[in-house]
Amino acid sequence: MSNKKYRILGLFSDFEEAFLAINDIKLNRVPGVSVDDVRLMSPIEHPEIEEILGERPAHVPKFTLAGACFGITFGFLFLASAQANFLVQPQGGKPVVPLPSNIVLTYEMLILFGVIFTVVSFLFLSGLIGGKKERLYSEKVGVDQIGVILELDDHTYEPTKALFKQHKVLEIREEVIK
Amino acid sequence: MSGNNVNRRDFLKILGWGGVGVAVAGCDRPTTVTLEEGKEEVVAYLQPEEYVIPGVGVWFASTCQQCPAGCGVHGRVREGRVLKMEGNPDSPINYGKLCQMGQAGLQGHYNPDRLKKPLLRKGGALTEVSWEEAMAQLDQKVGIASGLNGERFAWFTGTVSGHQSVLLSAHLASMGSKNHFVHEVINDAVVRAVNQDMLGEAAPRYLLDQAKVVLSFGADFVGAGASPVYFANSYAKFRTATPRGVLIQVEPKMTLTGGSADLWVAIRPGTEGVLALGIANYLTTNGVDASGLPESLRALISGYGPDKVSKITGVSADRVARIAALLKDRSPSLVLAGASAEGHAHGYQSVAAITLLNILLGNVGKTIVPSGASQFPQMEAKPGNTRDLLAFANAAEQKALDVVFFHGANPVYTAPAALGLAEKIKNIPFKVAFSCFPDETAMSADLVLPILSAHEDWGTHMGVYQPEQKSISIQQPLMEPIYPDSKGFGDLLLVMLKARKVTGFDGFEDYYAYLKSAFAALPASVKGDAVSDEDFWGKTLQKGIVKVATVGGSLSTKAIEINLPEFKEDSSRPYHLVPSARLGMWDGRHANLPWLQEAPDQISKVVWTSWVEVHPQTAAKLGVKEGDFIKVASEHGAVEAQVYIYKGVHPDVIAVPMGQGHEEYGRYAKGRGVNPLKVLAPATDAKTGELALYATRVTATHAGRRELLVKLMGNETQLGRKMVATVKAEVFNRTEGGKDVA
Amino acid sequence: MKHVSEKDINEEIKWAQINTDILQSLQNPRKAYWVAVAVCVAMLACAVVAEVYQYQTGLGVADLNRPHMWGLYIATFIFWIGMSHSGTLLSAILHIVHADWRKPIYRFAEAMTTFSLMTAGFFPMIHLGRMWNLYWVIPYVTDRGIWPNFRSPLVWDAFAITTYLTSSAVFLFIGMIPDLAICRDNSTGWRKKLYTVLSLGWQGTDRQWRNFRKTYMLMACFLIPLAVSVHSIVSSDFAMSIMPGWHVTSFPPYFVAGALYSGCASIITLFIILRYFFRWEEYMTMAIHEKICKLTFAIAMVWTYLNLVEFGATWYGHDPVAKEVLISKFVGPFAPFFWAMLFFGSVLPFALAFEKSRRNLPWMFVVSLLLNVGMWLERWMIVGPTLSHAYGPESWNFLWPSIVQWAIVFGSFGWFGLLFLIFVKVVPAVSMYEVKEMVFHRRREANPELAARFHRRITDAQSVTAKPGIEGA
Amino acid sequence: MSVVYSFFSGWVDRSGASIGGRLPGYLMALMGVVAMMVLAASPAHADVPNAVPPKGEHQGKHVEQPIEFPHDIHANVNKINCMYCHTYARRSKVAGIPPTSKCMGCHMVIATDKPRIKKLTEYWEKREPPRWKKVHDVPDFVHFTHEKHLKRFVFDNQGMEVEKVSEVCAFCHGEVKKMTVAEKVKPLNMGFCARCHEANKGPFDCWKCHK
Amino acid sequence: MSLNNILTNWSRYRKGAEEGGFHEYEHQWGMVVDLNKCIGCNACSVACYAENNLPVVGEARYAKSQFMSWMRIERYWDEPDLEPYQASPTANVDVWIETNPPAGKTALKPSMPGSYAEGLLEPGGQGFEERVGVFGTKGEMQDFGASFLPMMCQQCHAATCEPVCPVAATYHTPDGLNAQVYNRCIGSRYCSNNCPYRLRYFNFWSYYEDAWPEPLHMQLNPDLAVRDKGVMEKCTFCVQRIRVAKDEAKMENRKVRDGEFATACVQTCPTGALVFGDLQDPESRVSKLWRFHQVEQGKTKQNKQNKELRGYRILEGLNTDPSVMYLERVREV
Repeated sequence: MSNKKYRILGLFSDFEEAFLAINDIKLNRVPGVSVDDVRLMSPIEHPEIEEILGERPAHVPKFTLAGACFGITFGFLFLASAQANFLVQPQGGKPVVPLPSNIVLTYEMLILFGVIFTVVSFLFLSGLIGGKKERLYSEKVGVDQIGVILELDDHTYEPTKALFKQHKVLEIREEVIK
Repeated sequence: MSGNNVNRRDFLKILGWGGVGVAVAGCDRPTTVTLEEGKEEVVAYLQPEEYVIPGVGVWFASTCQQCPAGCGVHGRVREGRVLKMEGNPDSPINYGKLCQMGQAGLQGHYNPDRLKKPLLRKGGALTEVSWEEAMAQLDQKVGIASGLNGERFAWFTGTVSGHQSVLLSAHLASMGSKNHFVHEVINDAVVRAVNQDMLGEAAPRYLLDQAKVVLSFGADFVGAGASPVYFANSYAKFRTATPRGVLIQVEPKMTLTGGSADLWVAIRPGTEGVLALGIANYLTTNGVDASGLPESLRALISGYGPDKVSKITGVSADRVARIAALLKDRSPSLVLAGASAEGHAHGYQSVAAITLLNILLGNVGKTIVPSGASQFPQMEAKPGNTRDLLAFANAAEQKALDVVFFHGANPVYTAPAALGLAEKIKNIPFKVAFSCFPDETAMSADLVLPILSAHEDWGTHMGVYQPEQKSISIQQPLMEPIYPDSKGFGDLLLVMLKARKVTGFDGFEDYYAYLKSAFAALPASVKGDAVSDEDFWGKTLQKGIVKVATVGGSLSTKAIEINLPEFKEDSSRPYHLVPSARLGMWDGRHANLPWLQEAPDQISKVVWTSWVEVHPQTAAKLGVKEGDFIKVASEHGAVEAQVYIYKGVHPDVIAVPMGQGHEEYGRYAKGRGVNPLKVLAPATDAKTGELALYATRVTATHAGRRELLVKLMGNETQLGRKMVATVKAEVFNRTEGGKDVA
Repeated sequence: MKHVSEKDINEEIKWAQINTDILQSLQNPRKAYWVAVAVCVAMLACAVVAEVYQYQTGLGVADLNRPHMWGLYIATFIFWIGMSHSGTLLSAILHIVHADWRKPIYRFAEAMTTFSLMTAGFFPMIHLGRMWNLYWVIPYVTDRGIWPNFRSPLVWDAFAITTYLTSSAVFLFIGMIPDLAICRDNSTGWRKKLYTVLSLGWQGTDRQWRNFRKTYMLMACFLIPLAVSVHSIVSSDFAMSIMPGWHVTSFPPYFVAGALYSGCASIITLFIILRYFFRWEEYMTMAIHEKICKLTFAIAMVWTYLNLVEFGATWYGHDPVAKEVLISKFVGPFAPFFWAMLFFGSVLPFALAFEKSRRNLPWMFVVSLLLNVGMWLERWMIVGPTLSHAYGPESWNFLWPSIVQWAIVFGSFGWFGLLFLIFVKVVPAVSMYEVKEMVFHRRREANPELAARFHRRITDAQSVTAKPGIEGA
Repeated sequence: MSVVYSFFSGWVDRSGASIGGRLPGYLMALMGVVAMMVLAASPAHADVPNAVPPKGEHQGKHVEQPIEFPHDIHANVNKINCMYCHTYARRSKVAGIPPTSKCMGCHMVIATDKPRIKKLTEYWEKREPPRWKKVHDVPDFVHFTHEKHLKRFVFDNQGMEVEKVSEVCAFCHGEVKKMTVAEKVKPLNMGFCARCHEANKGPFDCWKCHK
Repeated sequence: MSLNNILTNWSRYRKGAEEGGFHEYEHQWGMVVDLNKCIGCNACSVACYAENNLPVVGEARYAKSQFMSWMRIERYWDEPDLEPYQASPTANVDVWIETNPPAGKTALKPSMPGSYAEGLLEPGGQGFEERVGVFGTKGEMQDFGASFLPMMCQQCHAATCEPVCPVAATYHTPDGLNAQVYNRCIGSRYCSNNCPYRLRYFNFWSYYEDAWPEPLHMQLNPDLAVRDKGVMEKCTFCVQRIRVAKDEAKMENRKVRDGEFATACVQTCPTGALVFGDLQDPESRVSKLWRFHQVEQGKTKQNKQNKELRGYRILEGLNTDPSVMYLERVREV
């Protein structure tokens, strides 16, 4: 038996069936195929699938927090140092570093950097920038079908296909990786 | 180094302005931020005087020529340009202060509409000619060869004084003429006549600061009066004295002085004399000794009881009594008469009645003191009047004049239309205007000679009102002539004198040389501690004034007969026209100065235009609102201007300010506003022959148009905000009386 | 109009149908579109001509004057800033509270946010005397050692607007990515290239969706306080000053309420326009329309209340000058505009309160426009009367804005319209994926047995004995 | 080239030319916060005690003057003090171009056969000063005072010899004594002024210079 | 240097916070305007035009209130019988303009005694309501003449214009002046909006283009810039004169002497109603006057020992802390 590796994409129009298929994988109906390897492609977001797939990590909030913290510290320090170095402003008997206005501006900086960090981290973490794209893609995912992607070897290739068919897969696309 | 400090005049060691090649440094213009090398030029002096330092201002003393008051000024000169005028602290007239007209003298000097070349009327139009041609023309008409009969020659000037006056008189003498018309619209000729008759001196001095109460019948002494800055200064002393002086102003239209009065009384025009007699009546019936007065006068006074006076003048009897009581209580007082009292057919009588109050109250000798004459009477100011204008119009009508020289007066503008002067002067074959500006008179002249501005010329002046210390004020150039083709008035006089081959003047190269020698010839008493003539001349230029001694002077009190006519209403023309004078526009001579056009009128706060002051009651009657155009028509013409409504005019009065309505006079003045003088009736004061400025009756009708009246104040009351707070005089006397705080 | 459906959306709609319906808006434009573009360009041209004239001549041509240093530019600036708040309301606030009826309409609202901010941003520039020096407001390091004055509310404005514009533009874009991918999949030629670039290679994988969901929620959380702070800061341009009628404590909430109000009103306008022109009755349903109208009415009442609070506080307050300003609004030269504002802002919204009136879309179109007129007047009534009647009686004045000001204000609507017209042809104005989500969830809600069956089958699958491999197949 | 950061001045290299002032604000400020502690102490100028000369270079262009005045001959060869001709510098805000009479004071007798002097004599005889082109110019809203700067750096400066005034002049005008007609070799912009004012503890009131 | 700046400025900040503001003034130029002496003659205003290169704007622009008079004389009429605000029921723009300015109708009394507005609104001053005195009658509107009020920049120490400028083009100098730096101004006009006295003037046009036709431009003062369109300007207390005087004093190693120089308006005032000087110099005329009238800086409401003294500052209740003290007008009533 040759040791080929395959990647298959099963397209389901019935979401229920697709989830059941994944559920079956989760239940180890196909030995050697772990539910952790399942990748989904869907037209909409399916939070409920996490029940089956399990919690997968999303690290965006951490970056958001980092951005907000950076915004707050940088914002205040930047303002304060700019004000303290503004050689004209301090002359009039008013506070050099006025807290009320700096709070307002620091707040804006907090949000700005929070947003920027969030978005940038999203673009990287979701693979939109720098990430590898799925080479198997069907435009139907953009319409109403759900795609399940699995990377298989010779042992699991056929059973998985069978599983998909059992769950009324509409179409299976595949490619040989190696 | 120096700059703004007028106390550092010791810096001006060498004065005068001879032979310096002056480069006019470029001005700072904002958009051209030229940083690139070689874009701008910088020109050094060729051979500067020691005190000329680029970038440092130097102050030169001179004399203000904006009105006849003759204030001493300092001009700040930098890089050959005169930049700013300040008062000369050594001047006994203005003590280092200056009014807005003096400040704006600069704009006359730098005026973009100044005449640049002589103009000669050729084929009906004035065309530019060379000085040679102009002088040849002049020589042809008035030279010895012309055979001009001196009696058919006249000078028509404004107030002249100093050496110009001397030269002018010499010129008249050389022509064999006595025709010198001296014309000023804003004058006190009637008061002078009354003073001459009752006090024995035409222009006694008024010690405003000595008076505890001043009752002014329309005398706008801090405004358009004889010497605004001098009296403003006295006013400050009067107001801060202990106890604080009280000012009561009685007039038909609120003047600038009236605006500062403690009590402003609106009076029916022409009844000032009645009010004065009413006050006299109160005084005599309340224990003031009137025994010195002739019986006829006492009878007259007793005839003006409170009710009658109140009925005629429109001032309540109670108020008359209180004013009189105040005058009686607080002595010494001072009673002044001004334009609104003078300007009637019975102006002389009214002023006499007013002056009588001074005699009754014993003010003569206390607040009215003899002025005397200066030791150089030939240099004293010849005060102008309007009688000369009428006489001139008459002479022109009779074709009695062949040649007239105009200087410092603009009769074509100031003469009422009823006089028909613009037509009548066409009877004069040759009219010469010595003028800086294309004013109405210059434009109707046959030869216009551009003269140097007041800041370019030499001269000497004596103010028309001389305080205790009499002085001659020197006028020296603050700048090289902007237009080289203009000549000094003194120089021209000298040239004409030389042309007439008058002895004594041929030795002088120019007017400067003449002045210098004239100063050298002054008596030693005037020269003070100067060691030489040159030293005296230097010191004179540095100080700007020469103090001269007073000769003689005494006052007598002579009550004259007063004959006030019955006050008559004129139902066909229900309103009195008040052509009010304003400090700023003066008689219209400053209408070409943009600063003064843009400086709001002190009372109405209107800018750039004429307006008609109307009492709210009258406005309601006429159905007009602020900004409506109203047509003010006399028998002799009509003017249309926008209405300004306030309570500072008598309900029977329509006040139109003088100064606008020029038909010529450059871009800032031409075609702006209206000239109330044009619609005046040519009535005169019966005694003096002065034009009765306030005697015109008019109708007023809504002209149907309406525009925004351009003025400063958005809302004219304080709306309860503490903008200007007011305290009672008693509080002032209690807290600050007698204290010299700072 | 008859009752179309009481459902927010027909959950039985086919998903492919959704794609087709929405994507048809991106087809080559019809003639009416080009007419609309031409009108907008013409309006914009007015503004450009006026602005060039003003730029070269000075602000005098705007007839601004000494008491009226600020005029329609600032009023319109606040108006546009205010309008931007609707997008945030729909996309962020309603997202957080899981009001899923927002889904068919939030996209254009969010676009409106961005575009109105882009319009608003012009006004401070136009308003400046020397706009070529605008960059001095930005704190950049220079060897001259000078900085902006961070105390100035105008600098706060600059910070706030920059932040808000960045955030809302990013938010709009992020939310659009899945739809852009659909566009990519359904287009050819240059459009394909464009959408390929824009969609950043979105494939709808679970990783992308997972991060997307987090990001979207976090952004929404940021945007809500941001939107509130932005309009509070704009209000502090006035509230921080010493002027009577501006120095008002209730200004920040008042401004925010006004902002939401005008935003909602313009959503109604655009809702009706889009529904009509793109025939999106299936998506922009009457039920949703009802909801926005009710929401708008509620906000209108909040706004009215805050108005009354302001009047009351001034009337019974300590500051007689502020009271004068208030009275001058009631009876002064601005009175017609003031009462028009109150009518449009507080009385007219009752048209939204009645079902019969609400369901008349042409009428609602007019009403929503008038509500916005009212809100624009509100901004003018904030700026104008205070300047006309401040402390110094000398400076009391009334000045009618010149044609230049009007032209620029007028043109700004053209600019906004142009941006919006481009938007509806370039990106789907209705979020396809979210409509699908909505349909999906609604369907499951409508048919509880579906969910039950699904769970049953999951349980069944687990109960089957685990067997390695599946025979057959 | 060692690059230092002064928070006030932005990134400057040792020659003082600002190299980083135009970078994005946030980035610069971020670096600024970190680099604030790293400050370069400039050594005092050798010839002028108690003074830190301003830093900055400018590539001036040659300006065609009516007479190609040789500063090098006057100031360098003949060692004439700058203030001999620019005599107003110590008394006025402007240094002033010397009046033509001052030139003629010497050149009535000295070097009268040189073409440039002949040209000068021509001007003198026409009684017309040459129209020089301005080389060192600041915008009209900048009011620079020579007087005060000379007081600070020359007359009130302990240990400063007046003979060496050209070193002080060179702060802003460069080594004029090595030029014929003057060329602008310093930027004379606000940054240039401000850096010098900071280094020499000059006043920092805007209204000192801008009115 | 930078760190040094930050540390000193922080220490200043601390000090400032505790003591109500850090002040390190070399001078505090101040003014006294005696309304008893002021006759409203406008000389000061024209002197200001001459000194400070103020453009003449012409009638059309004046009509739009776009004039540039740094020193203006306001003139108010007494209004003894202020009635409650009543506007025409047919109030509209025209009616307002017609009826309002000549007969201002507002007289709202502060509704709560002790509020800050109490000091702000004091109609008439001390005891001016009872006007039956030596003149007998209850005052008619114009009986007491006009109230003239010269208004120049009040050079407030707690200036409302300063904190709002986005680019710090207006700031407080060590001389205690409100500076306006033209070349820094970007023309946001917030400062003028926030000035309760409305004493800031904006260059709505390039006035210089037609205000000084040749040769009028030769009068322009080279000591200060001519302003182009788009910048705010205002009275500077003749900063160019201050500069010269301070420079001169410094060249002679002394302090500026009182009376050594004055602003253009003060120097020309015919009645001497204006006094200018250094409030930090206890011997200066202004200091003496301020002391005598028991007006102190840094107060919202003066706590005078003698309530009858005339000194007050305009709209003092707004806590702008102006450097110009006015002395109340005096009338014999």
